[in-house]
Amino acid sequence: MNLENMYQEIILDHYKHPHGKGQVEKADAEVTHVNPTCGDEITLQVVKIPGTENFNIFYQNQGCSISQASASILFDQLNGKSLAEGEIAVDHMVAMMQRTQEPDEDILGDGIALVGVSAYPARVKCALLSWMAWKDAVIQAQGS
Amino acid sequence: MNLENMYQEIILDHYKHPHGKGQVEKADAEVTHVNPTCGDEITLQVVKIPGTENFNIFYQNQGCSISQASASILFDQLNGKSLAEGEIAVDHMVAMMQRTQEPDEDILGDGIALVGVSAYPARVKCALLSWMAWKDAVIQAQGS
Amino acid sequence: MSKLDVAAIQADFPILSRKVRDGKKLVYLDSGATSQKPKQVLDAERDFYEQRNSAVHRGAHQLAEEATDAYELARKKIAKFVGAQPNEIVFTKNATEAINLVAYAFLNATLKAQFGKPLPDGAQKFILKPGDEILVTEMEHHANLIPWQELADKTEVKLRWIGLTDDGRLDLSNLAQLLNSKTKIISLTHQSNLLGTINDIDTIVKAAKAVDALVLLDACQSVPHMPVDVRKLGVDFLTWSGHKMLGPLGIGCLWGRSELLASMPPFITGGSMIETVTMEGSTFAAPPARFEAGVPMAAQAVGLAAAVDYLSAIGMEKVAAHEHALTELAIEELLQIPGVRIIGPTNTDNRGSAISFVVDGLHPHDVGQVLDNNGIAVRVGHHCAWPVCRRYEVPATTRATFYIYNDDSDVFALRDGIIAAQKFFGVSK
Amino acid sequence: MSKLDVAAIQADFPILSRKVRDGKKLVYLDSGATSQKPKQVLDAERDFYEQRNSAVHRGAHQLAEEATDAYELARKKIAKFVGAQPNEIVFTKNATEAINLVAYAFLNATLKAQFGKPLPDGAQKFILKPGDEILVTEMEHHANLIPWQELADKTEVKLRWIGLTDDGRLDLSNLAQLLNSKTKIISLTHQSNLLGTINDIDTIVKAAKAVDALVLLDACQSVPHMPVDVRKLGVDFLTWSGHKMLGPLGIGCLWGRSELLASMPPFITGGSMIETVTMEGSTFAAPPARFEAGVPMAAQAVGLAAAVDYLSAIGMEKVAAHEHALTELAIEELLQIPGVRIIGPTNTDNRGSAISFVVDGLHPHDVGQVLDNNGIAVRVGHHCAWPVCRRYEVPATTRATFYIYNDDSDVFALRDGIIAAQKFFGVSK
Ligand SMILES: Cc1ncc(COP(=O)(O)O)c(C=O)c1O
Ligand SMILES: Cc1ncc(COP(=O)(O)O)c(C=O)c1O
Repeated sequence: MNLENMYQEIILDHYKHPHGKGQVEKADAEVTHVNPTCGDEITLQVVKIPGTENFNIFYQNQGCSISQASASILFDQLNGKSLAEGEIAVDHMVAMMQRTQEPDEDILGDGIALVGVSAYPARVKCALLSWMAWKDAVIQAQGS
Repeated sequence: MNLENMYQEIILDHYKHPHGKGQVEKADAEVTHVNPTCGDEITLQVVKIPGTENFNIFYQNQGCSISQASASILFDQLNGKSLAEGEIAVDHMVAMMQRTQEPDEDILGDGIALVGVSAYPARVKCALLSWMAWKDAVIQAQGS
Repeated sequence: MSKLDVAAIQADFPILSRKVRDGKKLVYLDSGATSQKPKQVLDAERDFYEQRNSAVHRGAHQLAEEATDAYELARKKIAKFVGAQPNEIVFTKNATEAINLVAYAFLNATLKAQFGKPLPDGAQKFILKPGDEILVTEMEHHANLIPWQELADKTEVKLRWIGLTDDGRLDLSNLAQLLNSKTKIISLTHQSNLLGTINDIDTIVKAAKAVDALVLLDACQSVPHMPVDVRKLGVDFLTWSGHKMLGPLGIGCLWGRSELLASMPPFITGGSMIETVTMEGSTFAAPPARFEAGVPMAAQAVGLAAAVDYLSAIGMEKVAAHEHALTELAIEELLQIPGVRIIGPTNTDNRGSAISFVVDGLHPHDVGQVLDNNGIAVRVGHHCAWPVCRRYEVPATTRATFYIYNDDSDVFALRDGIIAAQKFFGVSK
Repeated sequence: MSKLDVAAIQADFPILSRKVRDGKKLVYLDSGATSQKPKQVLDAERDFYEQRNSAVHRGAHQLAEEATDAYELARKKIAKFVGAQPNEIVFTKNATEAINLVAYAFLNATLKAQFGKPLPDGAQKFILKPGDEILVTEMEHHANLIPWQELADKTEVKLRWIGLTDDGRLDLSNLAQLLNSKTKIISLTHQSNLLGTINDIDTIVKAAKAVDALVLLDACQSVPHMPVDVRKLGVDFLTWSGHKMLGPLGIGCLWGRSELLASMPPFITGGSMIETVTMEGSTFAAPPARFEAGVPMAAQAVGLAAAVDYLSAIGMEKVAAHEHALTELAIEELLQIPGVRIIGPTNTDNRGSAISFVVDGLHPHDVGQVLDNNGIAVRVGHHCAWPVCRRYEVPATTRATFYIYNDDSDVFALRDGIIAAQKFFGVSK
């Protein structure tokens, strides 16, 4: 357990240069999730790609390096993906945080660098915030 | 500290043969006091003796030997007495229970036999129930 | 089933080796009021304070992490003990608060609906209309009576109650009339703390389900003494106290079906139960956090989990069998004393170990005093169930309650003490 | 005034000798969330359980007598500590419950009046009319904000608040407008748990008295840290928690003027708070019993009394002076680090030891993580005072709080840790 494990170079890169931040006027669903203990916040929109089951992602967020890097990674992994595809990644991420699953780069991409967070229970919610928001948004979009 | 100290012969006599129990139709004041932890109860009436500051006492009660004996002793000591006279006895009784005053037979009569109760804090309220009721009733009667 | 090793159990309870009333052995027959605590529980609490004390769910440093883990592990263990899921367990300060929490859910939902304020999905179950009814029984502890009286005083619902039979059971002859389509909730005790009666929850649950009424079971006197499984019982809420089951003072539990908890507005509000807060308004966290405002009693939760471990290691079936045997013996011995009358069932069918009695010619308080003088701690009074005393026309009772650290010799001490009281006051027959 | 012997004090706190994060010395700077407990407090609680554990106010046997005496002696000591009478102190599970108790007194009095139910003499003070107002401030802990928001949601009163100045003080420029003849109560904090600001209670009390409004003072962050005397303050209610002042978890206190407590309807109802009970209705005991339903946290009260003894032996003047010196040093050291900004007063006038700060380019959570990695326990987040973060436009802060077991070396460790965090994330200036 040490700091370098949690804050790997790749995490700090995502934090400083996040991918895919943005906002649209009209989305198929928009959700805001917060981490009430620290105030981390994400507003995430999904827009269906016509003729597919897939969704593009737009988000605005504020929070710590972990929650911001995690959202950037989420964008890389799930932008343009369907619920079925994305859910596998979300479940994998949750399992990795609970230490019931070894990180798999094929599924999580840069997300495997978040594995160090699992040693710090209070930070796990930071890492999962955007992933939970994405799942929530896509389910809402499909429901409507 | 032993049982015989609390339950002196004289206490048990008052308990088995209480003095002055009774009830009138019209009293100058009537109060009901309860000991909520054990359910001991007394309904006490006072009737002013015309042309004096003094009051006769009527009461009905249920409860343990201590509370019943104490009411009987109260009757002996305070029936026909005024607030000024009775208050001295009430204060003395309270002080004896708090062990801040040696029992004085001139003031309390048989009431000095209740001194043993002061060793059992949970029973002190039993001993004081009727005395508090009397004071309350007389103050009400004078107020009206 | 092998018997309890009572001597070994007693050795775990430091207080049992103290002397009372000038050197007398302590015979503790007041576990119905509160149980004693084994050193395992005291050690667990102390270890929390000495190793990981911190405000749970409020920090990210190592102590805060460890304290939070210990608190949530305790919740898991306690949930498992009653067959529940962890997020269905809310920690309160005692059972009384737990019952009030549910009563206030009705009040708060009703008022918020009236003022058009946001409520969780499903809150309709808690919104009271004029003419609605709430049902309790005549054998309730004040903790399960007054909160409902108070609710009725502040709304337009009517409080009704199931009466008692002469032999200390619920009188279910007019249940269908009392538990009807207007009934929002029936709140009743699993085991009477005064009579010892164990109620027939199956019948109640079936009748309640039929009219879509909720069922709250006050399990203060059952969870400590017998196996309790919330799913098997089929009730909607279960409430109990830690201090009656070897746990610390200052902690109680509410179990509720998760969909019900989710549909209830909060009761006590403040920190750690929120989702977002602005000066203009706030939104609330999911249960159990929604109902645990403020820094919680984490050390007590850890202590209670140790109590659960202790009881589980013995086995609740064995605890129940042990108490059953003591109850049988006690009833037999007491009924042999002329002038002694038991208030409550005089057989052991559906009956726990709370034995209330009166002695002809003696006030219960005076009986208790003689027992106390002999080192025997019993409770005297109305036992916070005053209506039961009124029902059986006694001013109060003397009550003995048994637990895992009691044995036959304690029953005999009780019997001898009662006989001594009769002698002392000259009322022997 | 002689200085605190911090080394001797530290030796009384077992947890301070544990190591964190792979062998690092624990530097505990999170006492604002909860304090650590000296062995004197833990011993007192354990002694209660091992020698006199019993349900207080519910029995007549020797253990019950001794437990009741210990509980009431604790009340006496705790009352004396804040200059109060024992029967004006109500024990709750935490400060949050204490504040809710007062908020619910308004709700319950209003509803009972509406339904024509009996209320204690003097209850008018708690009966709300449409248009009445309740006043808080923008620096309140959620515990002193949400209960009032909830009350406003369930009645026809309006919640208003006093804003904050840029330097972290109450903005009293429009006090006369905000605190007016419609104001029933102003509820505010003595010391902000986020900003460290100590409020000018004299001014508030004078203004409140002038319009006959009640004053509740949230003393969670003052009673542990400075001499507090309820009579000198002139407020009507004081609320605080035991766990922030060396006491056990699971106990809080409400002090109220006795005539006010006497005029309030009960909040949580059940056993031991009654006068008489029938199925048809109940009457209630005088305070404090009226507000202490159920078996109370007696062991915790005894533990808190031991904490009071411990603090009194040091002397609260000395505690305050010690913290003042640490605060001064910490402000000085932190302001010397480029990129560090303190949220709250940057001088020590009317200021306690809670120091919140942000570091340019770093999220407070990340700062806290590096500190934690160095063994330094601070709190990160909104500290249950989210509106304060919004007011100063920070997502959260990192907060250090000091107590009697901290010394200069802890301040230097904090400073070095912040500099290390800047280095680690490459944002040093
Ligand atoms: C200023 C202030 N008020 C209220 C509270 C609430 O105290 P508790 O959580 O112990 O109820 C706290 C601490 O959490 C506080 O710092
Ligand atoms: C049946 C029953 N219900 C409720 C209670 C209340 O429990 P507590 O006082 O721990 O809140 C008790 C015990 O006092 C009880 O025996």
